Amino acid sequence: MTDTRELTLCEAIREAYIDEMRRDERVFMMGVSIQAGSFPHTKDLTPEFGTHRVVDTPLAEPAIAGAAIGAAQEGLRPIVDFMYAGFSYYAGSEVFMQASQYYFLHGSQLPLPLVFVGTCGVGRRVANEHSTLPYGALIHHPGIKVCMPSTPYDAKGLMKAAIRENNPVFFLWHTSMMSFKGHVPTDDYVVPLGKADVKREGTDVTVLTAGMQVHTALKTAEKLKDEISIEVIDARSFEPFDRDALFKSLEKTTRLVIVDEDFERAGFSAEISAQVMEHGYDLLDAPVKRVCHPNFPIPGGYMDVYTMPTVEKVESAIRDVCR
Amino acid sequence: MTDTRELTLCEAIREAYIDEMRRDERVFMMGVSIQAGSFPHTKDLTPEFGTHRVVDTPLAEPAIAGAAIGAAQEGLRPIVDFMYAGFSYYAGSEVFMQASQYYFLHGSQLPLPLVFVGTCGVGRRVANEHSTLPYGALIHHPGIKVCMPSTPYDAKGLMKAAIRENNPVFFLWHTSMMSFKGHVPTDDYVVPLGKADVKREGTDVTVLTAGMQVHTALKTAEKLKDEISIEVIDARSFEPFDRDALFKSLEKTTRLVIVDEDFERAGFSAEISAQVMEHGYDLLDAPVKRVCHPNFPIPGGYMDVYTMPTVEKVESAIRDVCR
Amino acid sequence: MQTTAVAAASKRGKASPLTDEQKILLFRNLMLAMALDRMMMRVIRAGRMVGFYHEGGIALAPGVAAGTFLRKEDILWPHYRAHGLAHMLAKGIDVKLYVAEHMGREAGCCKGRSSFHFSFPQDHVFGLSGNIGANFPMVVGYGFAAKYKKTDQVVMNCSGDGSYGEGRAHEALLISALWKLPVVFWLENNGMAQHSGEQDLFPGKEISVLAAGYGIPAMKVDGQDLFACAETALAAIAHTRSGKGPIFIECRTLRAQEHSVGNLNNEGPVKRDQKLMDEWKATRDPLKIAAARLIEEGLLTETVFTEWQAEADKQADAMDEFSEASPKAMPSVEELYTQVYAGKGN
Amino acid sequence: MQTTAVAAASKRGKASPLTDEQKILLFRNLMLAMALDRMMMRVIRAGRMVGFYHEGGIALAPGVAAGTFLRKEDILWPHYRAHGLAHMLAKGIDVKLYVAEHMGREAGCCKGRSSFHFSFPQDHVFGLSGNIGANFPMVVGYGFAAKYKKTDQVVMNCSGDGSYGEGRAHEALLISALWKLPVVFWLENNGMAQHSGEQDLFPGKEISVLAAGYGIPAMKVDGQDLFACAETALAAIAHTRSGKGPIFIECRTLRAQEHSVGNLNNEGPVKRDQKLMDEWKATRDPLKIAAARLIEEGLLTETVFTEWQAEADKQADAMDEFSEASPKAMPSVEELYTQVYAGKGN
Ligand SMILES: Cc1ncc(C[n+]2csc(CCOP(=O)(O)OP(=O)(O)O)c2C)c(N)n1
Ligand SMILES: Cc1ncc(C[n+]2csc(CCOP(=O)(O)OP(=O)(O)O)c2C)c(N)n1
Ligand SMILES: [Mg+2]
Ligand SMILES: [Mg+2]
Repeated sequence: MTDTRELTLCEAIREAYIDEMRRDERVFMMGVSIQAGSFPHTKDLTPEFGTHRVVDTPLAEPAIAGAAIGAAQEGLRPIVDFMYAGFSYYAGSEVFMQASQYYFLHGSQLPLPLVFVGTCGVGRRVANEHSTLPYGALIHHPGIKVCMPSTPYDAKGLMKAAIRENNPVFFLWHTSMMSFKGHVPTDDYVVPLGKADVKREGTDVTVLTAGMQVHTALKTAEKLKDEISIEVIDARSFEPFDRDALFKSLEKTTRLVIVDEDFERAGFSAEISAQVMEHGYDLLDAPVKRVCHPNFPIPGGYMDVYTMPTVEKVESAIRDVCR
Repeated sequence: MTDTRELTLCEAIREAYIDEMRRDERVFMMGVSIQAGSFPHTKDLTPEFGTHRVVDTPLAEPAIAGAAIGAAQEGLRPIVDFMYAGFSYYAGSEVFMQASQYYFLHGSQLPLPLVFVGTCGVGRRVANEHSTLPYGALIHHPGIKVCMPSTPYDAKGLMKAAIRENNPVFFLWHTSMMSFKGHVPTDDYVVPLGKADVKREGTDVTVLTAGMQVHTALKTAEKLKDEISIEVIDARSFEPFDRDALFKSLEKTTRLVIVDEDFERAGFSAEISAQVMEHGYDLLDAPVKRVCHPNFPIPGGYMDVYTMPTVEKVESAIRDVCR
Repeated sequence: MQTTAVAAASKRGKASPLTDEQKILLFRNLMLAMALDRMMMRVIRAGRMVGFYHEGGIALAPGVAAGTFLRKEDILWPHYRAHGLAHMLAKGIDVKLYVAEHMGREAGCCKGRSSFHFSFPQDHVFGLSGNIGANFPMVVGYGFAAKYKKTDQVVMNCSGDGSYGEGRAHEALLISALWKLPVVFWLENNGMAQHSGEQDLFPGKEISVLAAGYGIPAMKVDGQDLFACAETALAAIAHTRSGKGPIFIECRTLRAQEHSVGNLNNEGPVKRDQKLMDEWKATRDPLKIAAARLIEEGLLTETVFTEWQAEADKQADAMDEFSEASPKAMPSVEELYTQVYAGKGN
Repeated sequence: MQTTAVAAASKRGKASPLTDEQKILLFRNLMLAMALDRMMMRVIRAGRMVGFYHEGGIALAPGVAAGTFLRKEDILWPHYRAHGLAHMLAKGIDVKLYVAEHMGREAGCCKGRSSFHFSFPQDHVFGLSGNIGANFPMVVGYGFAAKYKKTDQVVMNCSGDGSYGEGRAHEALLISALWKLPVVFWLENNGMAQHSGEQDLFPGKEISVLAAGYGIPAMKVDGQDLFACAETALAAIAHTRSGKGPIFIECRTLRAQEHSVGNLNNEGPVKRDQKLMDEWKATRDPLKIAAARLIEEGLLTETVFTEWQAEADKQADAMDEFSEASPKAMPSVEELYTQVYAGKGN
């Protein structure tokens, strides 16, 4: 049996960094103000690893994103922290087109092991760039893997998998979960990219979600437990997506609600709905429902109570598919 | 009756520019090497409009995209030509987040009338940045309208609508259609954004598509005409999308194939499939099928014959939904 | 291609081009700006603000100077520090609407939905952005529009040293110089960006040396000296308004507190020296420096200072009260859906 | 912060640091580069190329100079003009595999799928990109990796004047200077970007003046003078290899033909002067200039020139034949799907 302790989500990510930087000299990190720790996951890493492995950069997202590609091509394993994932849009070409496409376009010869990191999420009332969850946009562009944890356990395991991965990975974490606590083993483990996790078993309806919204789904399941048996699947990675896990669940439940904090239009949920349409039509007893951010920019102020997925909205979608 | 002549797609766009620049002093254009005309739609505009209205810029996509926003805020109506739409990824933040979101975020006070223009499309064997069709990514980000013509008639009408529109519009055109000819009226007309067009009527299957792929769909319909009656709907705008037109067609045909040259995952087709799932489930007699670019980067070389939607692939999808 | 180091104007005494009225206006603007900054700090500490606040502290003289001489039709992009309140009030903008915006109120200048990424279009102020450096592409558009429309509008483009890391800064400098756009590149250099010190941000000490590469004239000024900043602003505005193209101003200022409320205050892995920051507050406070000068010149007494200070605090508090009195903006999703696109074009 | 205008070395005659062997190597590299350029033009005109080709013409001396003295482990980002063939063959890369790539063949260096956005990872050449200016962020990574791994690798970062419009250039200059990265910013300035002339691209004439803003030393050189370029390359490589940080080299060269095959040849709305371009070809051809010098120095005769020329043309033709002999790369969608991700990490 492995020891576990309670860690926050950021502490868990930080532990992954420490483990992997100890294991592998080629791993290093860059970002704006990461040495101090603009977020706690990079705090106090320089005493052990030095400022040459935990590198503060000027504000220049295209350059640091491209530097990750260049350094990876020269044999290193970079982690580039954008701070807020929304800042990575400055490096739109490097992230969406170059990092993701060079391996394939260059004849699938030279692996590009690199990790982009960014925090995101609605609910802190700070609007657009400080909220945008870029996974819908990211997965549209082939060649980059994308994940987001819902627990400290998954955070550490996914980050370790991302760092060991031989392909670009965008690791997202939800800002509101910075201090979420959970048990994390001290022993080495990874949470493989592309493996979903059943966070709660159920038989009537499947709720597919990820990140912070796993908790909304779990709360809803708890609330409705005497009425409807809800299975909550945490996608954990958006790409590769674990369709097998989803379809296995649908075979049992025949009903699906997708809860997605990102913009609804042409996002992750749309893709999964389309896949179910194409490959799982006969499994369904009701059309798939999406609960997403509405198709307008993420406002600041107090409007998030209406724009985020909530227990009420998820409940109503569940009742719809059960009708 | 209005006079028409045969014009190429680029000539039709150019005519829209001329009309609208004559109508409205606030309309101007910027881009890299547009005065010479890196493509014919901007050729020889300076004799009439001067180099102050048809402005060559340094290579600096973020700046010219942002300049469009700034100039629009100061009361002008900019057209910014990115040459290839893939180059606009350098301005990821300006295009996906700023142009699209400022109107809403700033309290819906100040309209942002601006047009981004870019050519795109698979099939010229020039790979990624010179091929990428960004409409899937664009429509994921709320606040920007996106259109692509399939004929010179639509090109002129959509461009005129885009220039007169009080919101950001990304106008895409397919590079392979540069010299496509078609009848274009001399009289003033617009093709409204958000209005699809039935390019061929049919009763058995609906094929929804846009741009160059309208012609693939039409060829397929012609090929199968003695067997299957195919209705071809040209979306023309991806956002706003004309769902009414689609559902009207589905009421008749009950079967849908979407043909989409952009990446399949989390793109336009996924969204439409999900919408049909949610709002048109009962209309369907078979699951929706997508024929898209596979989920890998757009290769150069001769592989496009396998990666583009073709008559064969569309036919096979049609036969699938008719089974 | 000239780099002029402007001698701190305050040393030139009566030779200053500033009138007494202008000095007093500047001084009272700074007083109000600092009062507002304190009020905003109280509001965020009390948990009544939505979103961030980045304290201005003793770094507000450049902003006041940048704003005070602008005309209504001049375009201002305020530095995001202290959320541009100093710049905007100096330009004559009714900033209580922006205070309300920070509190997510219906009375907010953007209906409470912008967080602090607001806009006052009627005043030719179009934002702040969540992405630092977003100003640079936009000012190219403002400058272009001014030339295109043949107005003599000036674009006052304020931002920090951190923002000059972004490539977008280069693009704006280059295009502004190439097209001779009326843009003042007003750099408020506090030697810090978030938790990084200047040694991690720029290879030299003076960012204004970049300007020479584009043929843009540059001036440096002590950002703690309100009147020196103001004289430089006057010169910069006159330069650009006369059609001579862009100009680059580097105001050297200080960050005497953490980056934003509730944050660390490090330079890289090292905690910043609190004693030094306290010393700055004691000796480099621009309001105190300006007050001493005005007293010396017979334009101010201790009594008047106290009176004005009380007035400024009252004004600031009134803005808080105004905001609190307005309901929290909470339109429904249905209503928000009607707000995505502007209506009919032309 | 020095800007040294290097006197054209050819004028210094025997004082050149180049050995006779080096001169001959450079000369033959240029000869082959120009032969390849002609061959590529024939191939694209015959409709046998997939994608674009951008003729090098009389602008290939800087590329040859940039490549010739690099070690295998040095990183080269070739200028995209003439698709970097000059740079790469000079570095000793087997460019026939890249010729085959242009023809979409299985023998292509990237399995025929990269269009011209290729890579030779084993030779430390990682591309060209469809987006001009994509080199700048990447070279930061190469330079960083060299320092991190404590190698003495040099990064030769070649691109055109157009690319220096992009903000990414600023970011690379800034960070390279800040971190003292071993990057040579090798600018091949032909005063044109696509159909725009330099008056529409940069406010001054010399882009290298930018370097001073970052404290990066800069040199200028006549890009038609192969040996002058080579001497400058040697100096630049020595500078960066010794740990002194980045250096900026501006080679002034000429575009004597249209931007890319089948394109207009305008400067803005105006057609470029064909007579002037013909004159350049007659009087400013770097191969003719270098040949005259070698003949003067007794290192070359007309006969040998003709012999070598024939050899170069034969080599070029052989690359075409090699490529034509390889099957068109047409893997199925199923096969391509297996190529998106690299296998197991570590
Ligand atoms: C594109 C982008 N990168 C990083 C950040 C995070 N960030 C916010 S303010 C700031 C520091 C900016 O420094 P500076 O421009 O010098 O202004 P100062 O805070 O020193 O007044 C940083 C790094 C951001 N908001 N946007
Ligand atoms: C980001 C981007 N913008 C525009 C283009 C179109 N384009 C291709 S080459 C070129 C000219 C580049 O000029 P320069 O760097 O000076 O090289 P030259 O062709 O003069 O050798 C342009 C504008 C592009 N490929 N990428
Ligand atoms: Mg600063
Ligand atoms: Mg050039």
